Formats: sequence, C-alpha cells, structure tokens
Amino acid sequence: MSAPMAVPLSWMLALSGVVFVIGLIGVLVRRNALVIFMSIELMLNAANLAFVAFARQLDSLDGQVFVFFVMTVAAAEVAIGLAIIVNVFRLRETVYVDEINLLKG
Amino acid sequence: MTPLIDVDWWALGPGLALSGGAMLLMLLEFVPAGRNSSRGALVALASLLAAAACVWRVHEVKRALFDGMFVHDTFTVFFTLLFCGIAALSVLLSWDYVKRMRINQAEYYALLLAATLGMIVMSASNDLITIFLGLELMSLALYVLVGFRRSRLESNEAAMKYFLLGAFASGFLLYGIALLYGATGTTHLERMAAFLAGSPLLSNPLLLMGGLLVLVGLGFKVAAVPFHMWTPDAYEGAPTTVTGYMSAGAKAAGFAALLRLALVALPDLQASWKPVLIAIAALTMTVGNVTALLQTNLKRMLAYSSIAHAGYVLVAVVAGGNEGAAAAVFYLAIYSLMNLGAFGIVALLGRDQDEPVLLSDLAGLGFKNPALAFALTIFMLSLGGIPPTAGFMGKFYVFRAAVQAGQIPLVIVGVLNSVVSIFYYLRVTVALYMEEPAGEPTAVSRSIPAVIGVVVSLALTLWWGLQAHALLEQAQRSVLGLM
Amino acid sequence: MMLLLFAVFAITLVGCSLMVVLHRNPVTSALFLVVAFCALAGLYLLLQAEFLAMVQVIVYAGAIMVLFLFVIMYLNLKRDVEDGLQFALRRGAGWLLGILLLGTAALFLSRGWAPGATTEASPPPIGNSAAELTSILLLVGIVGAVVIGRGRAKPPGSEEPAP
Amino acid sequence: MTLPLLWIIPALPLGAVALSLLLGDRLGRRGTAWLACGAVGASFAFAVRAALALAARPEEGRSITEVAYRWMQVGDFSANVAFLLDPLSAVMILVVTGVGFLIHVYSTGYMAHDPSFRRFFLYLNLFMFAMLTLVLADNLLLLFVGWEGVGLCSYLLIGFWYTKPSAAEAGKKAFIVNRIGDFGFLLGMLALVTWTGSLQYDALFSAAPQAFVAGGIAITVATLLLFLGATGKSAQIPLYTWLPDAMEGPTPVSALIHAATMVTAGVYMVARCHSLFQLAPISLEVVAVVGAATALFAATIGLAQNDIKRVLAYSTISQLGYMFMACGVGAFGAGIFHLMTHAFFKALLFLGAGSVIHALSDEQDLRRMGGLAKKLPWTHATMLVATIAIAGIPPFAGFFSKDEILHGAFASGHYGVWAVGLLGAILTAFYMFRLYVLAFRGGSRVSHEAEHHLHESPPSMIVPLFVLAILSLIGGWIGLPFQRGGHPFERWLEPVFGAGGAHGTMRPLSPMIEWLLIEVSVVAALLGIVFAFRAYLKDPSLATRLRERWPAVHRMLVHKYWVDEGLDALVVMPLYRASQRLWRFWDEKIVDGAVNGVGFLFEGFSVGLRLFQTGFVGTYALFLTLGAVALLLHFLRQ
Amino acid sequence: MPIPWLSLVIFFPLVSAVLVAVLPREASRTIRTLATVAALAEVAFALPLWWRLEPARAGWQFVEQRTWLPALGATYSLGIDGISMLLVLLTVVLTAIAVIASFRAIEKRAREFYALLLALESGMLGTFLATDLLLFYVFWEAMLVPMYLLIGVWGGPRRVYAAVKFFLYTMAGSVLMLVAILWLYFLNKNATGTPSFALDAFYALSIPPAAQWWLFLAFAFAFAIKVPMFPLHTWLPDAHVEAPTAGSVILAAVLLKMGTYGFLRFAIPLFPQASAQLAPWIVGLALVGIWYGALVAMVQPDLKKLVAYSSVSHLGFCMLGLYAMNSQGFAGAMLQMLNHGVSTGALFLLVGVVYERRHSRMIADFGGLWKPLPVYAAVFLVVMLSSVGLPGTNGFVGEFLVLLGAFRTNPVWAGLAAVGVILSAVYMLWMFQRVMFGPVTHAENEHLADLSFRERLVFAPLLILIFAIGVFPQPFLDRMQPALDRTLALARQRAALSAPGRVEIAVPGGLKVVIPPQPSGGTPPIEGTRR
Repeated sequence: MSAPMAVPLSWMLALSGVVFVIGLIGVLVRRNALVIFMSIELMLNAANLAFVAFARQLDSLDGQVFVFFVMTVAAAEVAIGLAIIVNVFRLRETVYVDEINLLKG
Repeated sequence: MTPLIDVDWWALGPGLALSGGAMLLMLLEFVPAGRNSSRGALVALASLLAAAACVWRVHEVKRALFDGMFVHDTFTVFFTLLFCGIAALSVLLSWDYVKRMRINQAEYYALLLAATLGMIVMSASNDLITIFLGLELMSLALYVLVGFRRSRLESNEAAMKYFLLGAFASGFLLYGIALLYGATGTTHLERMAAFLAGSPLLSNPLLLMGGLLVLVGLGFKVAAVPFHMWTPDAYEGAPTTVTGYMSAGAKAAGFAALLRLALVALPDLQASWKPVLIAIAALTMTVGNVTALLQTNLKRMLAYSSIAHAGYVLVAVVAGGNEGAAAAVFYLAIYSLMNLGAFGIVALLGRDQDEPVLLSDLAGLGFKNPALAFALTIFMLSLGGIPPTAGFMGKFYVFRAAVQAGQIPLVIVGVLNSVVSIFYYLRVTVALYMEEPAGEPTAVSRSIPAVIGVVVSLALTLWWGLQAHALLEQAQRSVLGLM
Repeated sequence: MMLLLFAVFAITLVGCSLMVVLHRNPVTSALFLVVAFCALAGLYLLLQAEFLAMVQVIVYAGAIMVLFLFVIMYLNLKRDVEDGLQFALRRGAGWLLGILLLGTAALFLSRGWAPGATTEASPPPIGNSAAELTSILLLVGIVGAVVIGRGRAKPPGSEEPAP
Repeated sequence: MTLPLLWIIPALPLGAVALSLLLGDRLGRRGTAWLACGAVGASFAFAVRAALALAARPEEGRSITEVAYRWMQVGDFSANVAFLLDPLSAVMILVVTGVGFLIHVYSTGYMAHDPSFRRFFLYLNLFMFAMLTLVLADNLLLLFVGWEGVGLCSYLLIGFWYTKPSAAEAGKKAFIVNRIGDFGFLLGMLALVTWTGSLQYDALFSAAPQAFVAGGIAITVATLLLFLGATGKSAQIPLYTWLPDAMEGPTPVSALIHAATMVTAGVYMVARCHSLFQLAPISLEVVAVVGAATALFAATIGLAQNDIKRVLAYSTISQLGYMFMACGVGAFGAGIFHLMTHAFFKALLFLGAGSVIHALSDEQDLRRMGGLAKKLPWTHATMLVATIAIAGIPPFAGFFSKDEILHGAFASGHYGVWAVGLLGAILTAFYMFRLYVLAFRGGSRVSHEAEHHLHESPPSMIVPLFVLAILSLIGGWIGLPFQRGGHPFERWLEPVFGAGGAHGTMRPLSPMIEWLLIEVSVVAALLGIVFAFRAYLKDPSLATRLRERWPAVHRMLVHKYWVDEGLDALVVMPLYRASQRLWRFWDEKIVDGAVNGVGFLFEGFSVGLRLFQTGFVGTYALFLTLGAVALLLHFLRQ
Repeated sequence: MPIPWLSLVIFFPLVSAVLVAVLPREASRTIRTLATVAALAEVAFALPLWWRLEPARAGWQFVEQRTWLPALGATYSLGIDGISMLLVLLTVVLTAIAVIASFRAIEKRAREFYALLLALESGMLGTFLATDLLLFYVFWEAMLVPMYLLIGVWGGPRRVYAAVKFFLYTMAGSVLMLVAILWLYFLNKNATGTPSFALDAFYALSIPPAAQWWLFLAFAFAFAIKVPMFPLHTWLPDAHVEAPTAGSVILAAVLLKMGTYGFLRFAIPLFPQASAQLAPWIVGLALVGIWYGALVAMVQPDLKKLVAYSSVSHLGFCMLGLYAMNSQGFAGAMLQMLNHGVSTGALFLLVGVVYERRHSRMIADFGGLWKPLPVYAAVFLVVMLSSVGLPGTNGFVGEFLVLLGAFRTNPVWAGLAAVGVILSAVYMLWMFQRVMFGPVTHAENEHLADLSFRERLVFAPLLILIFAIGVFPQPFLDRMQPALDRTLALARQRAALSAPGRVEIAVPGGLKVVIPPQPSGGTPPIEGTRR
C-alpha cells in the first residue's frame, strides 16, 4: 500500500470534474477557435488529473503512463490544430467559428 | 527458444507494412516527381497488399501481442482485411482524383496509410490506451486529409470543424477512459472484464459514467445521433475520396472498438445499456434518414445516409450476442463497400474544380453514360436495402439478429426507416434517368484505377446480394474471438 | 500542509481556468492557461507524479502554450466581439448545460462510488508498443502541420494558392 | 326416332355470324342477306323437325335433354352446356325462329340501303343465337348466358345507328336497366343453387320442395329476385323505362327483339320456373299485381303518345303485363299462349309501322300521318288485322289469349286483377285504334316532301306482313275454349305445367259465367274502338276538349309520369355527383391526401432537422453535450 | 440430372435482358427483334408446364432446391402447382404481348426499355415460383426496380411522382412483411430447432393465435397494398396513368395478382384463424373497393384512370372470393385473377392504341371512333364486355363463381358485391358510348388508322383467351382446383390445430384487444330453408 493520501481522492476528482466542465463551458460559449482549442486542452488536462489521481489511489503506474501518452497526443494535436486554424485564418481573415459556416443544412 | 522469429511477426505485419509504407512515402516527398506521378499510389497500394497478405497468412491464429495490449484473433483479421480493402479501394479512387484536384502529394497516401494503421490498431487493441492512441492516430490523419485541399474554403472549414469537435469528443472519451480506469483499476479490456465478473460494482457510478463518456467519444466517431452533427459538414467539405474513406473506415473502426469494448470488457453491463442504445439507434436511423430527404448535394446526402447506416449497425449492436455482433460486422463490410462505391462515383463525376455535385448535375446521365448510371443506381438501391443487392442482405441479417433478440419495435423502426431512406436514394435515380439535363451534362473522369475500384465494389455489392454466404460465415467466425 | 497546498493549487487551477474561459482577450486567456497548467503540475507533485509534473511544465506550459501564444500573436487577433441574441442564448445554454452536467454527475456519484483496485500483482510493462505508436502519431502531427501550414510554397503537384 | 339435334338450332345463326365475320365485306349485300336468312330459315326447319319429333313421342316422354359438354365444375357445383326440348321450349323455338325468319326477310328490304347492312344482320343472327340458347337451355345458368346475350344484342341493335347520340344513349340505358334486373336474377340463381345444389331444371325443381319451406322467406326472396330479372328483361314496373327508348333502333329490331321475342324472355323464365313460384304464393301475388299494374300503367301512357313506335312500345309493355298477370294468377299456359299470339300481332304491328315509316321517309310522328289507307293498301290491311287482334275481337288471335288470361284471373279469384285487366283491354283497344285512325284514316297530314316519296313497300317487306297477318288471324284457334280437358295448346303444355295446368289452382266456372266474361271483354274492346273512332275520326275536337279539360292528366301522360326525369334527378344525378365527390374529395383529398400527407410530414421533419444543422461548431458541440447530459440523466433516473 | 426447368423459365428473360442491354443503342431493329424472340421463346419454355404439370398430384412439382445461405437456413427452392402455373403462363403471355405492343410506342431508349421489361418478367416469375419465403421476398422487392424505372422513364408527365409513389407505397407494405417473415422464421426455429424459410415448414407450424394476428396483419398489409385494396389503392391510378402502355399492362395483369396470390399462398393458409377472424373486415374492404372503384371509375375523364379504378373494383371481387373461403370462391377468385389479367391488360392495350395515334387519353377528346376504327371498336367492345362479365366471356365465369362462393358464406356479401355487376356496366358502357358512339366530334379523329396487322396480332391471343375461358373454363378450372382445394384444406386443417377461442392481444401501451371467437361452420341457417 502506498502512503496514506493526504488529499482525498474525491477532492481530486471533484477538482478534475470542475476543470473539465469549465473547459467544456469554454468550448460551448466561446467563438474564437483558438480559445475553444485552449478550452479543449483544459478538458484533456482535467482527464489527466483524474488519471493521475486514480493512479495514486490504485498505486499503479498505468495511469501515469497513460497521461504521458496523452500529452504526446496533445502535442501532435496542437500542431495540426493550430495549422488548420492558421490556414483558416489565412483564407478568411477570421477565427471566429460563427463566421465560418459555408457548410450547413 | 526463438520467440523473436515467431508467428507474431506475421501478425505484426500490417503494422510494420503500413508504418513502413507511410515513412517511405514521407521520404519520397523529398524526391521530386512529376505532377502526375503515380508512385505514391503505387507505394500505398503495395504496403496495403503486404499488410493484407501478412494478416491473411496467419488468419487462423489467435494470440496476444505485446503482452496483451493487442490481440490477433479472427476479429482483428476480419477488420484488418476490411480496412486494407477500404484503403486500397480509396487509393484506387484517389489515383486520378488527387491529380485532378492538384493535391497529388505523397503525404496524402502517407496519411491514408497512417489512418489505416490507426483503424487497425483500434480493432486489434485489447487495451484502452492503444484504443485511444489508434483513434487519435486515425483522427489526426483524417483531420489533415479532410483539410488537404488547403486553398478551398470548404475543405479547411470542414477540417476545422472536424478537428475542433473531434478534439472535444476526444476529451469526453479520455475522461471516460479515466473513469473506467478508476473504477476497475486497469485499462486492459480482459482484466477489466475479470475485475467486473461477479463483482457487485456493476452499478458503480464511476463505471457507468465512464462507459457513458466513452460512448460519447466513440459515438462521435461513428456519427451516432446526437453526436453526429459534424458529419455532413466534414463529409461535404473533404475531398470526395477522403469522404468515402472516412465514411467507411472511421465508422467501421469506431464500431470495431465499440464492439470489442462492449463484448470483451463490459459484457455484463449490456442490460443497463440496452435502453440507451435502443434510443440512440432509433434516433440515429431516423434523424439521418429524415434529414437526408431534402438534400440536393450528393455528398451531403450521402453523409446523412451514412449517419442512418450507423443506426442500422447500432441495431445489430443492440441485438447483442454472437449474432448481433456478427450482423454488425457483416453490415459494416457491406456498408463500406457500397458507400465507397457511391463516393467513388461522386469522385468520378466532379468537374475539375470539384464543384459540389448536385442532384441536378446527374440529370440525363442515365442514358449518356449508362454504365456509370447503372453502377450508381445499384449502389443507391443497395444503400436503400433493395434486393438483390448486398445492402439488402446486410439489413436482413441485422434485422434478423434484432428479431431474434426480441427487439421487434426497433426492427419496425428500422424497416420503416429504410422506406424513408428509399425516397432520397430514388431521387438519385430520378435525376439519372427521369430528368433532362439543363445544359451540358456533367463531365465524367475516365480514370482507369477508379473505374477498377468502382467495378470491384459493384461486383461485390451484387455478388454479396446474391450469395452472401462466404462473407456471412467470415463475419460469424470473426466475432467468435470476442466471446 | 498537503491540504493547504492542494487548496492553493486547486483555487489557482479553477480560477485560471475560469479566466481562460471568461476573458475576452485570447492572449490573456493563453497566459492564464499557462498558469493553470503550472498549478496542475503542482497537483501532480502532490500526487507523487514528479515526472509528469515536469513533463507538464515543459511540454504543456512550455512548448504547447508557446505555440499557442505564437499563433495568437501571429494572427494578431483583437478582442473578441461576442454579443447578439443568438449568441447570448447559446452562451446561456452552454453554462446551463455545463452546470447541469456537473450537478448530475455529482448527484450520481453521491450515490456511492468506489474506485477499483489493481487486480494483478505485476502491471504489464506498457509503453513498448504504445511508444512506437506515439512516434508515428507525432510523425503524423508533424507531417500534418507541414501539409496544412505549408504556406505559399508550391511543391510539385500541390495546388495553386487561394486567390 | 333420331335425336332432334338441338344444338344445331342455335348453332346455325352463330355459324352465320362467324362466317360473316370471317368473310367480311367480300360477302356482299346479297350474300349477307342469303346467309342470314338462310341460317335462320334452316334453324326454323330444324325447330319444326324437333317439334315434330317431340310431338311424336308419348306425352310422358316429351322432354329431351342434350348435353353438349361440361361447362364448369367447381367443388359440388357444376353446370353443363345442355339443351332441353320440351313442349314449352318447342313453342318458344318455333315462335322465335318463325317470327325471326320473317323479320329477317323483312329486314332485307327495310335495311336495303343502310351502309351497315352486314353489321345489322350480324347482330340479328347473333341475337337469334342468344335467344335460342335462352329458350333451349336446360339450366338457369345457360339460360342466363342467352339472357345476357340477347341483352347485348339489344344494346347493339338499339344503338345500331351509333352516330345518333339518342340511339347510343338508349342502348346504354337498355343494357344498364337490364343489368339491374340481372343483378336480381343472378342473386336468385345463387340462392337457388346454394340451397338446392343445382341449377339444372329437373334437379332444381325436384329438389326445391325439399330444400325450401313452401311459402317461406327463402323461396319467396329467391323467386322475387328471379322476378326482378324478369321485370328487367320484360320491361315491367319498375324496370320498364328502357323499352320505349329502345325504339331508337331500326324498326325490325323493335319487332323482333322488343316485341316478339326478347322481351318475352322474362315471361318464359317465370313460366319455366313455375314450380318454384308455386312454392312462393307471395311471389306469385307480386307477379300478378306487378303485371296488372304494368298493363294498366303502360296503357295509360300509350293513350297520349304521338310517336307511332312509342305507342307500340307502351302497348308491348302493357301486353307483357298481361302475360305476367297470367303467370301471377297461375295461368302459365295462358301466359305462354298470349306470348305466342302477341309475337304474331305485335311483330306485325311493328313491321307495319316500319313499312309506314319507310314509306314516309322515316317519319314517325302520328300527327304528320293520316289517310294512308289508300296509299299503302297492303300495309293498311295487315295493320288493321293486327290492330283488331290486339284489341281482342274474336276470332282474331289476341282475343283468345287475352280472354284466357282474364278468365284465369277471374277463376282464381283475383277479381281486382281481372278488373284492371278489363280496364286495360278497353284502353288497349282505344289507343290502338287511335293509332290506326291517326295513321290510316282521315285526311292526310303528311308533309309535302314525304308525300312526294310516298310508296308501298317492296315485296320482301309485304310478304312477311302478310304471313304474320294470317298468323294473327288464325293463331289463336289452337286455343279455342270450351273443350273437354282443356284446349289443344294447353294440353300440349301439360307435361310442363302439370295436369290441369293453368287451372290447377282455379275453381271451375259455370259455362254461363264463362260466356258472360267473354261478352264483357268483347264489349270492352268494342267500347274502346268506338270511342277511338269517335274521338279521332268523327269528332276530332273531342280529343282536344278532353285534353283541355284535364291538362294536368294529359301532361302527365305525355311525359310518361315523369318517371325518366324523376329517376334522373333522384338516382342518376345524385349518384354521379356523389361519385364526383368521392373522387375529387374523398379519394384525392382524404385518402391520397393522407398518403401524400405522410410525405409532407416527413419533408417537414426534414426541414426542421436541417435547421439544427446550423454550420456552427458551437451548436454542434452544444448538442453533443446535450446528448451526454441526457444519457447521464437517464442513468440518474434509474 | 433433370433440367432445372423453373430456373430456366425464371432466368431466361434476365439473360435475354442482359443481352439486349449490351447491344449497341442504334441497332433498334435488332433490339426489338431480340426482345420479341426472347419473349416468345419464354412463352415456348413456359407453355409446356400446362401439359406437364399434374394438377392432381399433391405438393410442389418441378422442385428445385439448392443451398443458398445455409447459415440462415435460406434455400434457393422453387416449385410450382396449379395456382402458380396459371399465373406463370399469364405472365409470360402478357409480357410477350407487352413487348410486341411496344414496337411503336417506345422509340426512345428502346434498348433499356426492353431490357427492363424482360428483367421485370424474371422478377415476377420468381415471385410466383419461389417456395422459400426469403427468396420470395427477394423477388418480390427486386421486381419493384424495373417497374419503377419503366414508369419513371417512359411514363407521362407526372411519371416521377407516380413512380416514386409506387415504389415507396409498395415497399412500405412489404418491409413489415419482412419483419413478419423473420418472426415466423424464429417461431419455426424455436419449434423445430432447424432454421428454415421454407414455405412447407411454415405450413406445418402451429402458430399461436395472438402471433397469427400480428403476422397476418403484416402480411396482409403488404398484399393489400399490392392488390390494391381500399383504402390503400391510391398509388394505382397514378402508376397506371403515368406508366407506358406496356407498363400498365404488366402492372394490371400481373403485378396486382401478386397481392391476391400472396393472400392465397401465404396469408390465408399460414394464418387461417386470423384470416377467419378478420374475414369480415377484409370482405368489408373488398366490398367497399368494389363499389368505390366502380363509382370513382364512372366519373373519370381519363381512359386509363377509368380502367385503373375498375381494377380496384375487380380486384375487390378477387378478395371477396378468397375470403369466401370455399371451393367456389377460391376458384372464382383465381379465375378472376386470370380474367382481370387478360381483360384489363387488353383494355390498357386498347387505350394505348388510341394514345399512340392521338397522344391523348381523355375521353372528351374522342367520340364516334366506331366510324373510323371499326375493328378497333369491335375489339374494344369484346374486351369491355369481358370486363363487365357478360356470360360467354371469361369475366362471367369468374364473377359468378366468386359470387356463388360469397353467397354460400354469407348471402349479404354476395348481394352487396353483385351491385358491382350493375356498376361495372354503368361505367364501362358510358365510357364506351362517349368514346365510340355519336358523331366524330374532333376532326383529327376522322382519319385515324384502324388496327394494324401487328396490333391485331397482339389482341388475337387475348380475344381467344376471353372466349376460351368463358366458353370452356373447365380446363382452367381442372388445373387450378386441386391446388386450391389443397390450400383450402390446409387452411382448415391448420385452423383446427388450435381450438378457436377468445384471442387476447396485448397492444403496446397497455391496451388489450379481445377478439371474440368466430362461429365455425358453413352457411348460417336462413329462415325458410331446410338443411
């Protein structure tokens, strides 16, 4: 068994949940694609927090390894995502998602 | 003791072949070649063939790879072959399309191979980590492919929407995985099942919420209602061949992961999931079909149709058990084939600048270009589930499984939906045969590889409509590994 | 002590996250995000994931957020203009849904939840294959970023730039 | 004794039809005439031979059945194409082929200049085939074949001059009104076959007393349904309206079909089924009452008609009423007797009228005739014979048969029927002599144009008139009353209608009363004649005065009680309008509207769902989240 | 190895269709000749069935059975009996006629037209010959496609609407049948342990009454749309009016028969109790159809529409005969199916003849046609008389037997149906009068050409059939009756399997429908008869 947790798992989970929801709200209420993307990063990090917390609770490394991979994925994702957003901006001079709706219906 | 040169290498073959192919292609980009060079396509085709050959060589074997992170079983084999087939057909269809669209870059094929690898990883994974990684690999490659025509507004708009929403959904998926991990202490599917077996924790909220969020994430990939809304926009904006590829491959991969997760890791949870899945299946079919009714853009219409088809597969998933899983697999194979065929024809139809192909563009084509019109008609009928095409057999088997599982109301919703769907599939034939063209009829590309691709899909669509026995047996065998 | 640190990090994290979402200026948002990530790294430390904390600071707060800031600067974005009835509705719905999600989840979890347990003594040495996969993934990320963001260069076979 | 080869009798005219169709116009007019008349003549010869053969047999053996082939057999039901020769059908085939032959001959003259000469004889031969099938059939189903076959020919012949819209309309009306009757007939047959198991006469009649409760509802309904068929074919109330209109056809057709043969099919059928009707006294009463009512009703209309053929048509309806009256009171033999004599004199009347019309260049209005006796001597003479015959003056044919009927009515206690019959007799004598006087006597009212072309008809027309005149004169003598054991005609029919035949249900009357009845009827006829002469020859103003005295009555009679108009307003138009509504409103708006409505509904859904697809990432994310929340809420609820 | 005769009969037209389809577009003469030869050869292939079939022998004949989807238990099995044999002959004869009749009507895209017509023939034949329910369903649905295209490509101005309506309507009905087939399949699988779609297996299956109810409804819905029964008939006028002549002919002559065939072959013998309990309703709809079709036909201004509505009326008779559930009713209904095929097919051909000449089908555009077109008028007359059921023609025998059957079951039904006899005369004669009689009202009608030799050739077999069935129906009855009697016996025997009683059916939503038992036995006693 690991050392007794000073911070209860539930607190950590609550925190991660709150951050996740804040990110989610960010996605829902913002129009700037970059900010939306940042909010998504918040959500991913919230998940990471949950992973780490669980890993701590379970005393297993799996969670931490997972987080590491998530970070790598996030890095690749950011590279591609930013490239896409920049490209959109180059063609349209905007990153406001509400101004980008050629495709609809 | 020679563990290194074991059969594992054959089973790993697809991964090696595809990643090798992808890297080769990326390197090739540094060697200048003509604008109309076909080397990318050739390399891609070769790696796909190699991948398929490797997996076929050991298709009878079942074993775990990488200490159980992957599993090589009939299910993996089936889906690997399916993904290789989908990718190969896509390569054939893209062959001249990319030249016409002036996106003939080796990266295109490299990304295609990478995405295929991601799909294979998803179907072969026995661990949530690799499922996630496979999914991300596939998704990242697809984000780029969707936006591959950088200078077209639609293309990069589609890429942006797909990307933002995909990342958003990944967030859900990831959080779901975290909760599952927390609830079971592992990310490994079989151990998860072992942990849950006989445990009183089935109603553990962590578990349920984790499953729910994973469902959201995978539901997004397979375009199930209400996680479907990106589909039409992304499909419409993407280069047509990419649309065909992702509509077939990404959906099949999502379902492969879903099936494995549901059947291997969480079989005991099925009871509590059933009502949810029933609702989602019914909604998916209905929303997809009804929204497709009035579409005039062929690609968009097919996009909605693909949503509806996800619903049919979900019916099979709801049915559950051996038969349900086999029906889902069977349906996915048939759906991929006919949908690729349909998109292949749309790709052939596009004018140079890839104007959207509207239904009215098809007017009069039926007698101008009878072969093409015939093929499109068959694909439409097959998508609509009219015998004697493969689409009918697929639906029939799905509904059979559902009836067997006692889901008669859902089946009735399903069959009525196929009536609704027939309306818009018929609109295509109406345009083809019953309307006069307003001006010059749409030009048709005369790409031989693409024609080969379409003919292969057409032949199989018809053949499986008449005699689906072999495929059916394969589908049934494929799910035995999961049980 | 731990609890105090937790409180500090947690409050910083939540506060900064909220500022990311709320602040109109994307540059400010990005800066707050950096702070939030640092707070997260602190939490990782509390959870005895020192390596991850380090990676978090280097990769996230360092590399990724720099990239973000760079792009924001590059695009030279002004303050967001976010108003209009339809948008207000959506914003309302967004908040409502977020809080609803949180609330129901909390309610749901309050029924009694339990974390699982590691069942097997030796966790498998994962990473082997996954690391290879991530390498391909990163490669795809690079290639993708290059393909999309190739700028005005015109390699053979690529298309004309947009008008 | 050799078999009489019954099938050949109807087959001959049918063969002529086939030959005519096959040869087409190569046949020529002469060839057509010879073929048509020859076939019917040969039929007549075979009929005579058959009748003689029958007569040569002992009385109890006078029923010969010839089965041609099995027509249909389904389960326990079967029907054959089979012919029956017995005294009744013998009478009928003789009348049909005999009169038919004469009319064929007459037609060769009458139709000589018609462009559709061949078609006319084709129809006529086809009619002969159908009529002979009708009378020779040995089961009701085959009878029905002939029954509808004659209806078809009647339809075709009424509409022979199809370019005339009125003719086409009349043909259709005849067919449809007949169909209403056939509807009854068909149901009647169904009832009989369902409960007795057969439609073959012998089997049917012998099974009926076991199958039905005498006087019960089933047999009453069945026989009434059959009678409905008869009213259609024989133009009785309520289905008589087609017959006057049928006069649009060529006159020989009126003579053959609408006087002598087809319209009597109903009487024949009722007589044929007498044993069924006798099981249903109520039906018999209905038959008698309908017959009497029709006899009187049609006679009153006949009083005021000015079209020569229409007068004759109403007279036919009236006379058919007499025949039914006879059947209704149980005097079937008398009915058949009147059928036969009526065939003679009514055919003669029509042919004579045809001769007049022919002579006057198709003028049919009595008001533009007059004084034709001198111009058309032969026609006049023969017409006079026929008129006397129908008026019932002895010793002409009509007297005997009509007297027989009245006698039967009186003897069976139907005094009301008898009285109506007597009144009808007065009216008959009156309107027939009105016709005679208006056409042949007095001053000429013929237009100049017609006057110029006025001529006596050719021999091909006069000879048949002459033959028929003789028959009208002597045809009744085989039914001389006051012979022990019934008169010869009645004895001939005895194997069919049973011993005592017509008088089976009747009280014998004392000779004095019989004489009295005869005197009364003769006096009645004379009364009518005298009045006709007075009103139209001696004192023409009398008719005018009567007209002016009761204008309403006159208008009513001229307009035939407005029955056609009434039917049109009450049945035809409402049905038409209802059908229009049914189509335009119910079918197109409601039924199809529901179908299309489903389509519109789905299109509406589609439009609605497309609204969600805004193209905004935010909306999409919102719905995605909404889905997640909904799932969570679902689990929370559990 | 015996010749797979039925397969040959089914697939020969399909092969011919492919051959026609690959000919060069310009070779219109060759296309026409090939199509004609193929259609006639098909008649030659099918005709021997008339003699070779042994009507009295029980069970399927010329049986073919091959594995198809062994995993599901579906087989490729064909068989024929007296019922399907007559319908097969009707199909091949009418298709040949339709091919020949289209020589002049179809000049655009002739190649595709003939190919589709022949493909359609294959589909129809397969439907009649399949003895495996899945196979049946495949043919049943597959046949929609060529018909849809025939209407939609070569049809009139509203062809697209009509074609799509036809397709959707029919499909909407049949998908529920598919569900029912699956249900039945699992019932059978649970009872016997072997998966099978074989009709004979289902014939041997005892189906609980409550299940019968739903199954019957699903089957009956599909068939009722095809028949079409009121109020599911509205696709018919549209499809008929818009279809090219050949399409209308096939539609009327054969496609509608699939509905009645379905009732006869599947709905009645498989679900006899549900059939019996619902008989009053079905008969009610049939009677409404008889009246309604006739009344609406009466007021149609368009010849084709008139004929189309008359079909509704005539098919009502067929349904009535079937639901009389006795020998006479069955035989009458079956005969009426053939009759309607012949007569209505001929009527559509006749309308097509004037349409080819005048490009109008409106009654108001004609009048007095007898004068310029005497032969045409005569043919029309005969066909019309057959349609109104004049004795001596085919129509009468069928109608009489139907009415007889109906009367035996319930005299009121027969009484109500017999009114149709009057009404059919009303609308037909009125139409005939307006088209043929009277003076020639339109100058362009004065010089219309009468029937050509080819057209006379087209009508000759139909006229012969009209009289042959009318005068000598027995050979036809002999061939159908044993099979019909067996079907009837089967239905009765299956009905007896489970005792009649109250049936309770749970309807989703908590409602409960209770069906009282049907009094068994034949004719209810009528007052005044002695039994």
